[in-house]
Amino acid sequence: MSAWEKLAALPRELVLTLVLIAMIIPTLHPLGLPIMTGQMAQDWYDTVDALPEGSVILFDIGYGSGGYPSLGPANIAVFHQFFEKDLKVVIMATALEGSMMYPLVMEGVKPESNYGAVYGEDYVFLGYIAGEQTAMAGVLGDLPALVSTDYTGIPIAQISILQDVAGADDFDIVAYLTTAGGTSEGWVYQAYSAYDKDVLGGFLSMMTTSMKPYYDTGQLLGLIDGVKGAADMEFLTRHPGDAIQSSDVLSFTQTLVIILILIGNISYFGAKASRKEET
Amino acid sequence: MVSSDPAIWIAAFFTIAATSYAFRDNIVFKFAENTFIGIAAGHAIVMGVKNIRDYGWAHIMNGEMIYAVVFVLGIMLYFRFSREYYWVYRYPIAFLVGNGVGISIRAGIHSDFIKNIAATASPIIAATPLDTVNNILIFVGCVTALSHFIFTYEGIHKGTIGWIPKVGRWMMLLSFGASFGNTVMTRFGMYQGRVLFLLRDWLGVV
Amino acid sequence: MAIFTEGRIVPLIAFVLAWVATYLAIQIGKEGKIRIRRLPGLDAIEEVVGRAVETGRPIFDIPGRGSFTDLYATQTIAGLSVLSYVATLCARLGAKLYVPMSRVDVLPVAIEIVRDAYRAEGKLDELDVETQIPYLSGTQFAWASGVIGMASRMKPAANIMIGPFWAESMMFAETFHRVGAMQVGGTARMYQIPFFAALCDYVLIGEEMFAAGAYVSGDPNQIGSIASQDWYKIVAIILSVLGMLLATANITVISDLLKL
Amino acid sequence: MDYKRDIPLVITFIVGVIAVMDYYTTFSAVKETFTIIKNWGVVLQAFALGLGAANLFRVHGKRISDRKTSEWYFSAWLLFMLIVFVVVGLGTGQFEASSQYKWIYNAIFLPLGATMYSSLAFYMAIGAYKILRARNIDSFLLFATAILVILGNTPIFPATFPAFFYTREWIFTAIVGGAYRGIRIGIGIGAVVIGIKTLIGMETGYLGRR
Repeated sequence: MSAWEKLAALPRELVLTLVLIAMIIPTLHPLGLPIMTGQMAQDWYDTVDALPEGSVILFDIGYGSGGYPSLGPANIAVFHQFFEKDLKVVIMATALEGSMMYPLVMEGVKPESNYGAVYGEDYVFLGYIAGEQTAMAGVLGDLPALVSTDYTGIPIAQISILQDVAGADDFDIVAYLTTAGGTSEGWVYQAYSAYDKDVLGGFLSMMTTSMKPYYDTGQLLGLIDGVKGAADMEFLTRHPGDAIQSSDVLSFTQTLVIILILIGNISYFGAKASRKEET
Repeated sequence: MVSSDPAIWIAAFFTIAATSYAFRDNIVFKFAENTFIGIAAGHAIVMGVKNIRDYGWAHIMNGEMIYAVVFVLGIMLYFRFSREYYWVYRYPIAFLVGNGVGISIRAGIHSDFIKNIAATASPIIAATPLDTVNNILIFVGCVTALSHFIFTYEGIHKGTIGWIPKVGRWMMLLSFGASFGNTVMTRFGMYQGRVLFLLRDWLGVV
Repeated sequence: MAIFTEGRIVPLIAFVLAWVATYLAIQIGKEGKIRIRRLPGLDAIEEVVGRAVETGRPIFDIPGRGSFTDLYATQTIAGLSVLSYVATLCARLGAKLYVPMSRVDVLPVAIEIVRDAYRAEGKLDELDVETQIPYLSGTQFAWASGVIGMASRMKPAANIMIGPFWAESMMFAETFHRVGAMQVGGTARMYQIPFFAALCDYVLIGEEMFAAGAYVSGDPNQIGSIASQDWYKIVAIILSVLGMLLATANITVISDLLKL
Repeated sequence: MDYKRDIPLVITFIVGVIAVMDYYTTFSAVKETFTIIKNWGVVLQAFALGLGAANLFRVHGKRISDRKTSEWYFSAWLLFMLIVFVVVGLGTGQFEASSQYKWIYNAIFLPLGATMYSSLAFYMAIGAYKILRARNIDSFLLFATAILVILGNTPIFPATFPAFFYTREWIFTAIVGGAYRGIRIGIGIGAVVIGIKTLIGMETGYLGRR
């Protein structure tokens, strides 16, 4: 093995330890670097900001524990904006673990103490509804025909926010955060295409590229690009949280990745050049 | 202050156990993995039963007896595991597939096909030179990428116009690079949540 | 009251025509009048199987981790069509084939496909199903580490992975690259293509894998649906180009039409 | 007519066509029927949620009774955890809203779910530098945008040179926006054609073995 090749064969344990260090240092000593907000998150913020007070929003929790580190902070940030604007929020979950995410998010938002919001009047949680796109079409098509209680079993007749909500026509906007491919396209199909609703979507960063055509064609009015979009939303809503803290860590870990990629390429071309010299 | 909450300690154990696989396969990871699979399936059952009660049984209690049919169909699903009566399972699955396919393709042709063509078939000259350049690139990227996926007209990939699908391939590779970059961010951004949990909630050093 | 929903006339026409086109294309396909472009990756497979025989190294074919009942069933089927082709080549030329499996419902089908290929070449006695088509595990990472272990031990000459892949795509691409295998990767799961594109010698992007599957299987049903999609793509290109030109000249006839 | 195969195909066709008609036409009878179909779909999907567990019982039950390897301890543990979670969920009558259920979820399920997927970050670190090499024109193109996007995604670089941020935004606007639109059109039409073939019974993989 030439010296060049040795350079590329860094021991696995060394790389992993470096990554861990790059994660721990900025967590202990945050840098507080400035956030440059992307246009996609800005559009989400502006769309919600332009809604009149009392508008009804349908929100879907389409992620579970796997997506929580990225989308949980985003969810908390967008809820801050909803409640600050006095919007009425009807929350549902198309993800199996969505109803476990709901209490975690609400613990971060505290709508009662922070905004004086009242459960049942200002927001309601319908719980997990199976069937992905079928559930979306069901809620948008005829909500009372499908749902009879909220997630704790209170009949919808006793929930004041749902008295005027029978289906798609009564929602002013639909918003969702998801890690699932079927859900990400599903809301565009079921809310935008089928009912011409305004739609906002948030995804893992790795899904952003394939969802971007919907944003470019106006089928999604705003888009949250994973942990980066979450940091943007925390910044825009002035509620800094875990995502902005993650940004500092990204600075360290991704710089490490760039250095490793450069080492990999230098060793590759070095080995190639030295082989040429030999022959 | 290190947490004194047993739930946090258990969570910390499972966080470390699940991470340990990155270093090497080990018995603690296997334990964590089997716990995960079991508990995930348990959660699915609990949510399933709740949904059956809320969206099925509630209708029957309201006197809509036609919903009894879906209970029969639901039980028929479990014939999947029978060698002899496997065909019974096909009835409910046929219902699910028909509904699932119908509900997605009816709108797909609008959202994926027509809306995207309409957006491409728009003026290329924009207010600023940069936007015009961007419009040209978007147009070229869309049309050439599409041409790359034409398989039954070999002429497109050869001769004088053979460069068109080739450009499409290059544009796609450039886009996949962007996708790669964002995937890197997804993974690191996600694990950061766990580091934060360990240092803040468990060890209390942040 | 109108019968049809407002603003959905063009989608409806496009939808009905897709129905007709699919039917027509399959009929034409049955008459054998449609030819699918041969993809470079397929030629490479033939070459590398020959080379594997000379060097005595095995060939790996991984049809992914999808099943027949999930969303990715069509990708699994395309992967199995290619498996049939690879198995035939391996049987004919005498290269040792390994197909590590992860789905219980796909396993028997894969075994049957490989067996058929060996039988057709009269080499059934050279096939050892238990070791060559092993069921490693149903869980993602257990299966993935099993495959990686096999690859590191056997140092295959080639790895053909066509089908639905998840996070394991990066691990596979990297491992097989390290042991010096020529790789043909293909998936329609878009998130995973970057990893294949970076390390595989040939990559089948999205629909290319369906075309490859249709090409090697010669199934008129598959060929027909490729052809009908081609017609739609050509229409899309024509509408885009014409529409862009007209719209730039301030004639909005095509964009108006698409709004109907 | 073969009741084992043909009736399911007819069911798929009828249900699918009603879904399509609900979208394109304004007949109220269709709308009402489809509301029932949707509601049934939700319940049926809920029933299907137990299939995974049933399969686990089958596979791991066999492993426990065979006791061929030491793996059977794990199988027993897996089924034990499954049963415990179900008993806690159903026993309280409050399902996922009960505090005991939330406790188990937050202590065990949440950390495992969050870590299992995100620990891929370590593979990313090990893999990325071996994968991302400008070996030929294809991998060079991939390499070029990947590096630029990673630089734009790493807050420390845009904070020093804002150009990194704008480059990343531009790549997403002009490059990703175009190529992925082409890909999206292709995926869309592919899904429609396969969907139509499924509805008319030319794609029958979902029916399973004969």
